[in-house]
Amino acid sequence: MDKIVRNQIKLEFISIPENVGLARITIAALASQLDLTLNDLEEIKVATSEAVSNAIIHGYRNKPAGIVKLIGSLYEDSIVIEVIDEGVGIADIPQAMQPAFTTDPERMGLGFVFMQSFMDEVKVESEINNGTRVILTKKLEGAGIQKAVS
Amino acid sequence: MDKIVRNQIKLEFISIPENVGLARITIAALASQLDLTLNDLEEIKVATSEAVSNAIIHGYRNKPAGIVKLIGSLYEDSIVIEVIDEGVGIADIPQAMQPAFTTDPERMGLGFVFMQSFMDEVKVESEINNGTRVILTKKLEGAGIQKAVS
Amino acid sequence: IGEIRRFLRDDNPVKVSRSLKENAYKINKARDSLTKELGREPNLQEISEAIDLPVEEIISSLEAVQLPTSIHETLYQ
Ligand SMILES: Nc1ncnc2c1ncn2[C@@H]1O[C@H](COP(=O)(O)OP(=O)(O)O)[C@@H](O)[C@H]1O
Ligand SMILES: Nc1ncnc2c1ncn2[C@@H]1O[C@H](COP(=O)(O)OP(=O)(O)O)[C@@H](O)[C@H]1O
Ligand SMILES: [Mg+2]
Ligand SMILES: [Mg+2]
Repeated sequence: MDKIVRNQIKLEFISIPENVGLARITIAALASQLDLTLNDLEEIKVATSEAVSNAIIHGYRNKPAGIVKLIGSLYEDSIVIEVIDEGVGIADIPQAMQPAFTTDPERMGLGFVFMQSFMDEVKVESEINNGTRVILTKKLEGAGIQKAVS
Repeated sequence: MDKIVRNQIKLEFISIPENVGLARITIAALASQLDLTLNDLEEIKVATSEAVSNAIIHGYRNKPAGIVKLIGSLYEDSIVIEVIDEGVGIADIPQAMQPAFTTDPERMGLGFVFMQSFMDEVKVESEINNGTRVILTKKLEGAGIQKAVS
Repeated sequence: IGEIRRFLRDDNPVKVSRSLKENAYKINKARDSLTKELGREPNLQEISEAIDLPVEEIISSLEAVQLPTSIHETLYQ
């Protein structure tokens, strides 16, 4: 049985670092339509930041010409966030997800670790030179849909 | 001479009232990449809300099946916000923009008045049964681009 | 039209960034006191009611004091 989508948004933006914050705030606004704690909200924001910065830094190698797509879907008891780039892709996904693995010696290789510890499910699809899609799911049991925010 | 776009985002969402607030937060996050006063930000938020609620209430006649598109572009000294729906369209645009004109006796007909008083330019394109595009421009002289917000 | 603008606009030069940071301070204080009071993490709605600030403003304000994320490590060091 398919779950009923309560709300769905799509955000597209150019791959510049300023937009990590913008993506985070848009997802926070979506998530806040469920009745959450600040803790839940922060975890969702950190996971989103990590996936979006990966798209910009690794996917598009810090070039501002790429487009990052973010799809947020709200269900009765969960939020699903997809972060999509059409960048370089990942050669070996299980290796990329290993703690401390990074292809950039200046980085710590902890992005996927954060995503996995803060979200209930992290799925990665990727193809070399075609891009990457990261699907983050967080269950928010008992959160319940709030009344209209506007 | 064309102006240089500093940032551009596109947000698409389903036409439910909860998303008026979401659109407002996202545009505020984009605008805040310029160094604005609270007044300027408030005005941008009100104008965006009016255009987005028109798309939902009038364009899609409050049916949740429509998609509203929002394009935000940041220039060195201005922000341009386009609100697009594929709804019923407007028969007579100059009439619709008259203060106190409304097709809904329960409303006040002041949405376009607010947009025009808070923004420097309001353009409306519309076609019956094809939808409406409202283009809002605000000049933000001396605001200047801030350092990365993220 | 010009009048509406003059009526609503008090020509307050306060910058957005400052007001968001002040809100963030209030939010964090309310979060601490509500956590003690309730014996659990408050939800967004409870914080919103405690300090009389819309959830929307809470979201924008928290972002203004966001801890640097990993993107800064490479881009802004
Ligand atoms: N969107 C992406 N496109 C290409 N490569 C990616 C992407 N996301 C992650 N990677 C690869 O996975 C590695 C691990 O990512 P992560 O755990 O976030 O650590 P870090 O970003 O610190 O390197 C990165 O170093 C990079 O090689
Ligand atoms: N996106 C839209 N699609 C169809 N009609 C619209 C749209 N926006 C505005 N209108 C028309 O213009 C009129 C005036 O809009 P507005 O000034 O916002 O006042 P109000 O929303 O209070 O009616 C509306 O009553 C409606 O008939
Ligand atoms: Mg990373
Ligand atoms: Mg209106």
